[in-house]
Amino acid sequence: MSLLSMRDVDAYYGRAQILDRVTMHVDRGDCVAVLGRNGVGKTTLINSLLGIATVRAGSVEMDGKPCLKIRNFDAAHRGISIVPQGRRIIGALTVQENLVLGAASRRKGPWTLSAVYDLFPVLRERADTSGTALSGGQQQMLAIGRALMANPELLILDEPSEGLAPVIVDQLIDMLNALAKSGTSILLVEQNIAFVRDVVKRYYVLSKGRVIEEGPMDGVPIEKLRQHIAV
Amino acid sequence: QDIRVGVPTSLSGPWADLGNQVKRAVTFAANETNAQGGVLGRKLAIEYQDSEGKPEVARKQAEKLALSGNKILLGLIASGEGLAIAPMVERWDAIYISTINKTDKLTGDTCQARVFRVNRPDAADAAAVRPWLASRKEDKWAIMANDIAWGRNSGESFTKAAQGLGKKIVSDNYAPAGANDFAPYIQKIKDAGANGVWVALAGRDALNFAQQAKQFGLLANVTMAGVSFVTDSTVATLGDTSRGIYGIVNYSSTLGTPENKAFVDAWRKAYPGTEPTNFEGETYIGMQVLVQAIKAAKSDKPADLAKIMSGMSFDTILGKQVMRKEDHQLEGPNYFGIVAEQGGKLRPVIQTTVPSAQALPAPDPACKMPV
Amino acid sequence: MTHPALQGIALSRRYGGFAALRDVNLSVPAGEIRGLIGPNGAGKSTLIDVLSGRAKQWSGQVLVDGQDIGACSSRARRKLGMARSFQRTSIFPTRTVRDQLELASHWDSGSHVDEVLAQLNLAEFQHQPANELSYGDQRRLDLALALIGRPRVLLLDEPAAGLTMQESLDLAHLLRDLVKRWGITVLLVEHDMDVVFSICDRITVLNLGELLVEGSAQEVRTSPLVISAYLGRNAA
Amino acid sequence: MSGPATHSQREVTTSGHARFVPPAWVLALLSIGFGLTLPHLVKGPTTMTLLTQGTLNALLATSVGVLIRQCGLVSFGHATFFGLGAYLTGLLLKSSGLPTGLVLFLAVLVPTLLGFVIALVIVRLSGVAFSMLTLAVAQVFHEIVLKWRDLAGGDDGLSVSLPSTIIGLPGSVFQSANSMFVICWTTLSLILFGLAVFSRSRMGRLVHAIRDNEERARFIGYETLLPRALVFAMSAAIGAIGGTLFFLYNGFVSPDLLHWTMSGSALVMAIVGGAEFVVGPAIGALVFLGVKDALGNLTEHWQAIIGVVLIVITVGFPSGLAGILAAVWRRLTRRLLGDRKIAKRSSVRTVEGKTQ
Amino acid sequence: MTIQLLNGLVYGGLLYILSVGLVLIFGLRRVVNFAHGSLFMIGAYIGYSVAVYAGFYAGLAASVVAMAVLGVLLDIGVFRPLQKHDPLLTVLVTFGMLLILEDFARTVWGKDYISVTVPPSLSGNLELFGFSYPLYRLLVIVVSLLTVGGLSAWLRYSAIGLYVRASSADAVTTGMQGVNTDRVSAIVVAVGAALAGMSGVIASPLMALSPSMGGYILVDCFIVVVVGGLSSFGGAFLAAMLIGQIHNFGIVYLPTAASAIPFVLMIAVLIWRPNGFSGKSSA
Ligand SMILES: Nc1ncnc2c1ncn2[C@@H]1O[C@H](COP(=O)(O)OP(=O)(O)OP(=O)(O)O)[C@@H](O)[C@H]1O
Ligand SMILES: Nc1ncnc2c1ncn2[C@@H]1O[C@H](COP(=O)(O)OP(=O)(O)OP(=O)(O)O)[C@@H](O)[C@H]1O
Ligand SMILES: [Mg+2]
Ligand SMILES: [Mg+2]
Repeated sequence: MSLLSMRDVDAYYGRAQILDRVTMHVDRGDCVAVLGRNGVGKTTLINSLLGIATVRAGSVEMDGKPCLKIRNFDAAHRGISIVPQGRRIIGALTVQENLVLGAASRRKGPWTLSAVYDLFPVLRERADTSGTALSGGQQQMLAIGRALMANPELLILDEPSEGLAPVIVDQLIDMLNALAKSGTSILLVEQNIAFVRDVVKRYYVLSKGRVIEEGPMDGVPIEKLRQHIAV
Repeated sequence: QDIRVGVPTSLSGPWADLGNQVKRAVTFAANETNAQGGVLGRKLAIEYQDSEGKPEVARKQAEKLALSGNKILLGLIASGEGLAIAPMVERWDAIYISTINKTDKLTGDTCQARVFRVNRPDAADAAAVRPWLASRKEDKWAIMANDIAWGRNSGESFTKAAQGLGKKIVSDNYAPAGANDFAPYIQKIKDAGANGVWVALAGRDALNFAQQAKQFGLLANVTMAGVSFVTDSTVATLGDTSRGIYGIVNYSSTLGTPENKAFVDAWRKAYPGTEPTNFEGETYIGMQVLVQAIKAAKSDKPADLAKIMSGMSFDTILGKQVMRKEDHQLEGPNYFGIVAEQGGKLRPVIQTTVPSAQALPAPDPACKMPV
Repeated sequence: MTHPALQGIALSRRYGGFAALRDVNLSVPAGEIRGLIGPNGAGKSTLIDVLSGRAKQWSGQVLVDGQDIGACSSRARRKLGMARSFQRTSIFPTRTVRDQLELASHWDSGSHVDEVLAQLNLAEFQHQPANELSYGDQRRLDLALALIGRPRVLLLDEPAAGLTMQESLDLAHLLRDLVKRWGITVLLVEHDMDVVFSICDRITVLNLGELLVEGSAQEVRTSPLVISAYLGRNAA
Repeated sequence: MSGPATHSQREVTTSGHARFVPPAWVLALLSIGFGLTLPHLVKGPTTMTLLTQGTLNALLATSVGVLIRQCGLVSFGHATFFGLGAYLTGLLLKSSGLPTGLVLFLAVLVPTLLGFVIALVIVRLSGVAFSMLTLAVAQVFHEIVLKWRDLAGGDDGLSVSLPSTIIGLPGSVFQSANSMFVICWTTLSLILFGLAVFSRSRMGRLVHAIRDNEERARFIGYETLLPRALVFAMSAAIGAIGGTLFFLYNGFVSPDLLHWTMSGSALVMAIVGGAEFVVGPAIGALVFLGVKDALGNLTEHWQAIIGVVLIVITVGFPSGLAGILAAVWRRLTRRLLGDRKIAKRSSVRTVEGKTQ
Repeated sequence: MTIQLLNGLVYGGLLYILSVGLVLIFGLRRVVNFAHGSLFMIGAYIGYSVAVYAGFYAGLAASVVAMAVLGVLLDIGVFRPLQKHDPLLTVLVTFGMLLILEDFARTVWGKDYISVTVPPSLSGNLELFGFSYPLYRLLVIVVSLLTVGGLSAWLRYSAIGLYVRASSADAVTTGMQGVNTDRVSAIVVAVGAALAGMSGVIASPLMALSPSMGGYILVDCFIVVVVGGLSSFGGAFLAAMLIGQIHNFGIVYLPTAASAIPFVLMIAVLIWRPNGFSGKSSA
């Protein structure tokens, strides 16, 4: 059974329709990418899971249970954890407090404060500074670390490689692969195709709010992906 | 057709309790008159509006009342409210009878042909202090007053009176209206070694001060006296705390004139279990004056009323009183009293009566009444 | 002797006890696209802040065309022809795209609002308020605010972040084109190595607030220091 | 008169519909014409008095509103300028012996300059800090007039018998509700027209952009302090004009006029009316006063009812009364002009067929 | 001198207990709660009414509970529906609440002032450093100290403190982490309102009850909150104590300007350190 499945979802911001009958699913241990150019609705897809964008038609299920009217904090308790676009670091809290906040859903698992610090040592160094006093890339690390702190079943990452130095991106690839191996499902929105190819098993291509293409990642030439995204 | 009277008064805001008393007294008087068939065969019709205790609002509401036909106005409380409408009554072709406003200005330099006052002004209160003070042995006085025009005036005239009698003012304190905490003032008064305190605080400020003064043991050790301090409602609220406080009393239900006795009896019937308070008494006098003026003028036109009231003599619950031509101030006695038990109830009891000639200073020459 | 278009001498900046930038020297000749790369937290954005007048406590000298502008406010620097973009998108959220570009152009008809709208693919939402744009579109708007009015010195902080690959490449072409046409000077902070290596004449590498290496694309790409500190497996 | 429409009279709204907005000068002329005819239509002096007072309040609310709309700054102290305008008029008329025209000019000029100087210091702040600062400054002025017994009459207030001619007109013109209403209403209309023009001007758009993102405004080459201080001074001027007219009408002013509760109610009027619209605060003031007056006649519990109305309006119509009017207008014009959607880039938007 | 110092502590302490509720609500909802003074007032009245039958402590308890419930209702009914809008709107709603509550009190308890006496067990004086000082007032100081301690401990050592700070900065993101921001906010507003009620009961033997009593103290609280740094509990405590002392010594040494001094102080502090206080708020 799919961990997450969306069927014929229409999502809106106010009166503007953004998603048009989107159908997709993420299985357990699956690693899925959503691709598409700017403004096609990738972030909206994620927001519709959190109640930030309004779903007016279609169904969303998690673990087979409908979760359309789900509140955003319930999503975390059910094991969905998000690295949001733009990072959304809370500047009123220190780096460490941001991480502790990530564990608010109190799910047990391998990710603890020290595990995250081991992954991104720079965060440990700056543990007591305000979250927004970090450099852009450091904030991205913090956002990823915060999401991991929840020990999610489904990790959603919205353009996680943005602003990260290439070496750190490498590290992130290794980390995501290890995570997927350990059974965590991953939904990845990403522009960096090289990065996507190294991580995911399946992909969806979104265009103007619709899914126009989907399939396994294996063997798809990079040029074809590029063309898709340029649509 | 009814005789229409407009009563803009504080139904909300800091003077809401006084506004309530005004309303009670006006209603009582109107019912009484109407039960006797009204005036000139016409009934009194009263319309109330909330002035919120703010001059601007008072002016607006008075204007509304006057322009919609209630050209006889009374019932405002704060001095500022009275002063705000005084210059307007002529323009509205109305008349204003002040029953509670205390500022001297209203019948002083800003007096108006269409404005009359039946209650005692500040100067009359000041005049009542001297004879009482002369009889006291306390020689070191402190002043505790509101930092507004009324409080300042009272404090200054008390100082003058005290110094004239060879007494010393050892501490003077003016608290902003609405002060919550009087502890620092109380301590200052204690530190200054005063054996008497003159209090010119009103309403909530008076209560807060008295209550806190008691907690700090000030009430027990010094003589307290004041103006607007020992009103019937403060005594009722404070209960035993207020026992033994002296003060100027402008009206008391205990006064022995036959007219007053009749009034108090009728009041007891209308509002069982209560007696008229000082403000209720003063407001009632205003209504008496009004009704008699209408009768005499055989008209309820403001112009006619103003003309006849000037210099007219009225039968009030305080006896016969004349409305002075020069400044439209009703002549009348003033009283000094103490909070004590009478008739099984704690209340301000009158001790000294200061007759009108002594209580009321001569008309202010700055007041130029147009003829 | 001609002065470099943009020059920084002994630039330092501290955040409390933490030195984010230490004695960095930088000199970019007119008409050059200079890449500025380095690990996260190396001090790249801090350097841009110092150059553009955003930083408060800093030391050193900033010169544009040989003129010391260290004492100039950010506003005065813009008047002198210096413009910048922001790593954390900084736009006017409730104003429409067109309105804010007109504002940024100071209503100077010579600054070609329409041209910039077209160059950055923003024409189609010109009447939409900026907060209704997607993230990538907002990033391009941020860049447009810097490009408008033909600045002479352009400081760009990760302009390609959040853009699709195709758009990053378009952006690279656009920059090269602008440099060619207008002779502007660009300091480009970017983690997208395809962009950096394809358009930068020279590249400066920062690490831990200090200058690590400076050289041509080829030199930087093959420098073991840069590979270990920054490029990792991507070094090709 | 709302929204940043330029000369083109069709405006694209968020929902992508065309909206017809008549030019501001047409509305201003209509409004002035309305003001001139109203006294002939309304019977009984009470309504006219109420309308005059309402218009004076509208000026105060507008002065608060312009600061919110243009700068996003919420002042809890604007009664100060209104009150100072009134006090200055009174004091100068009473004791300066200056020609009345000059008195009025000074009564507006001084608070404006004062506003400008204060603004240079305080507009650096924003949010609650700014609001509280305005509150504190206002209370200090309140204390001053309250304590200034010799000149300003302290809490008794200042009442002055007005001269028989004021700027060449008989004094009674200013004291009769019918004529004073026309003066106040015309002033208000002109001010609103000016504000509408201002908000579309370059300066207006700049200030609005500074409200959005001050730092970016600096980085695209603008000075950001002065424009905000100018708007603050402008709003102080509007308040002072209101105060001056207030005094001419009432001949009286008391410190209560400067109290923070006065600023507070002005703020309430501005927001209830819809501070994001030029005319919002004025509408708010008129409606607020009208409702309050009507309720005051009906019940002693007008205060609670006002409270309920306030909550209902804010929760139900967050964009205020003007917002409701705008929505109704949009609907009307859409019906009249036909449903013109602006084609948008994304085809998603045009699948709207199944939206409704 | 010592006594004046104590007087300052009493007033400061009272201000603190009242202001800290304002700080809590502001911190979370970014809303300056104008109804806070009314909660104080209603709390005092409820305490008084219950105390007449069941004694002072029962009155205190009843008031705290009633206000907490009112706080929850306030949060669910008003703050939550408006949370997506400009905080200014919520400020307006609290203004409406103020009007309603005042009218309510006037209707239920009448327009006359009510004076409450110190409970017999707490009346009397305590000898202290050779002075005698009312016992009740000393207790006010003690209670305010306990409140500071209790609140700081609660916010520092329980997870909720972190959640409060986080959701006040960014409720959506905090929610994404699994924090039920609605519940956090209901708790916080309830605690803030309960503190207002508590301070009302504590204040009632010191000042007369009237429907408009909230207004007299609200502005002092604003000053405390602003000088203290808007959402800082420690700051509010220091500010309350400072205002308490300034209030006292202003009256003693500078009586003519005493009522303006707190405002001047507030202006000075804000101009000196605007950033420390303005934060990212926009109410
Ligand atoms: N708050 C909003 N109100 C109205 N429209 C919005 C809002 N946010 C986004 N949109 C619109 O929704 C569409 C999809 O936006 P979304 O953020 O989902 O794009 P995206 O695929 O994530 O793009 P990007 O790669 O730039 O992040 C865009 O056209 C955008 O203009
Ligand atoms: N406001 C601040 N307070 C304290 N430290 C800060 C602040 N801003 C930045 N720093 C620190 O200064 C260092 C340099 O930051 P800067 O933003 O310049 O890095 P960067 O090179 O731009 O990194 P990135 O590529 O991640 O954007 C970082 O370690 C960061 O944590
Ligand atoms: Mg996105
Ligand atoms: Mg950076």
